[in-house]
Amino acid sequence: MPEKEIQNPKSKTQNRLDFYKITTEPLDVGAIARKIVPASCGAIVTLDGFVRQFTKGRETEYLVYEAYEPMALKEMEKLVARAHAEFEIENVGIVHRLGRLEIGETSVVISVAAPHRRAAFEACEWLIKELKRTVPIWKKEVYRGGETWIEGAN
Amino acid sequence: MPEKEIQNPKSKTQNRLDFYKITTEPLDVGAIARKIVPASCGAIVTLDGFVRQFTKGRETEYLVYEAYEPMALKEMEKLVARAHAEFEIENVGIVHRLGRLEIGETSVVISVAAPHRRAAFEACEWLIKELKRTVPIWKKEVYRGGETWIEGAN
Amino acid sequence: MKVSVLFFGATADEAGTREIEIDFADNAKAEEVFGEIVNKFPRLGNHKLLFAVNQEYAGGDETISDGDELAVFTAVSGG
Amino acid sequence: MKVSVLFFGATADEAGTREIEIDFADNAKAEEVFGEIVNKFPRLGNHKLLFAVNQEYAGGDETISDGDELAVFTAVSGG
Repeated sequence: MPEKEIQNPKSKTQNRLDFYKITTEPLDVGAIARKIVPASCGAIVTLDGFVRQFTKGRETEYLVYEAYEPMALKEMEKLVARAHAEFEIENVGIVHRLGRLEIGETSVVISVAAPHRRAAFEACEWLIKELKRTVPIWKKEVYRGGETWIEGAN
Repeated sequence: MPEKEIQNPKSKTQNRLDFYKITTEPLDVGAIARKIVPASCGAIVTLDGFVRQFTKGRETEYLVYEAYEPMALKEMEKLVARAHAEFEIENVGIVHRLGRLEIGETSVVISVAAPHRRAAFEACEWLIKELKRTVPIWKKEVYRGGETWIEGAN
Repeated sequence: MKVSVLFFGATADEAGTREIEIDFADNAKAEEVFGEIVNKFPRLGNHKLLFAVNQEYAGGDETISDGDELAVFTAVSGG
Repeated sequence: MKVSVLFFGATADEAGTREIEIDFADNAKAEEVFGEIVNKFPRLGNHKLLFAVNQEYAGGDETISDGDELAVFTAVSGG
């Protein structure tokens, strides 16, 4: 799967350091956070979601993530625009990984830079909640003796 | 200044992956978050605090951080114990850098791993607030034509 | 008119395909078109489904046009 | 008894030193000892001060013993 990336979109609702991306490559959490550092900000809050070994007592062997890629990027763009409308934040970085992920590997990173850390915490938490609700990405859990596509709650 | 580190303390209030450290070396945000990953958790929330270029309209040239080192480590240990008592979290990593820091360099990283991301967000935000209130570390702001030790609000 | 219909994850497994092309009467409503797709692949009915038209979530009232890209999938589970 | 007193940041600048040793009567209360230190370095009075005894925050009621490590500093500003 080729690496997909849209960076610095020209949309008027986007700030110049925002970026969002889906990729099959491993994610470097620190490097992603650093991409959104503006000189005026003092804090970045980052969520690093990764593959758990146990879910509800069952041992996962690995996960496979799949996306409706063009729609996922559109929904990520909308999310970033909504975050700017709702929170006093400077920049947002969102990267979701696709393909097979082993235990402990990072599946999603969301970083938010803001002048005040309160807004960065709030926006980061809101973004992961909304991403899990709206962005068309699915995970298949593969465990000993079977596999199942996980279906969201909404 | 020698690098200071206390890791895996034997205290009963400490979880085995907790760590806290003060150091004069540059901080690798992703590597710090990764140190606290347990197999049972699915989310890490990380705060990355760094040196702003502008504070209240004044341009900073650089900062110098100084600590009462043994007391700072004791206070960090207490903070971690209190975080475990107050929040449903698995592990905490806190690293504060000392010495001269340039614009954009990371001064403090706090990572919290938890089974549920809500607790990770809450604990991480609480930890930075408490660290800024209790851990004996001070910053001197150096700007064109002067320098001043910043005094906290408490 | 001809539309393409994409399936992902669980819906691709249930349909046994990731993409089909279907013919419909011009100006059909999204809900009719999606209803027909579910009839064609009855195992899709085992799932709570979401629908998209041209990469936007669809409520059902949308008018489908020739060449539109439709998608049928389960509630998302990224993150 | 002899105690060492540490200064950091602004208080080190105001005292012109990072550490001193002072003699006190045995079993002095922390508030008396710290009061004397501020008298010795009056410019410390320009600041809201915090005190520590043996690397723990001190309220003032603590009894100081020979060899204790005292510290005088301003409200912390790490992070």
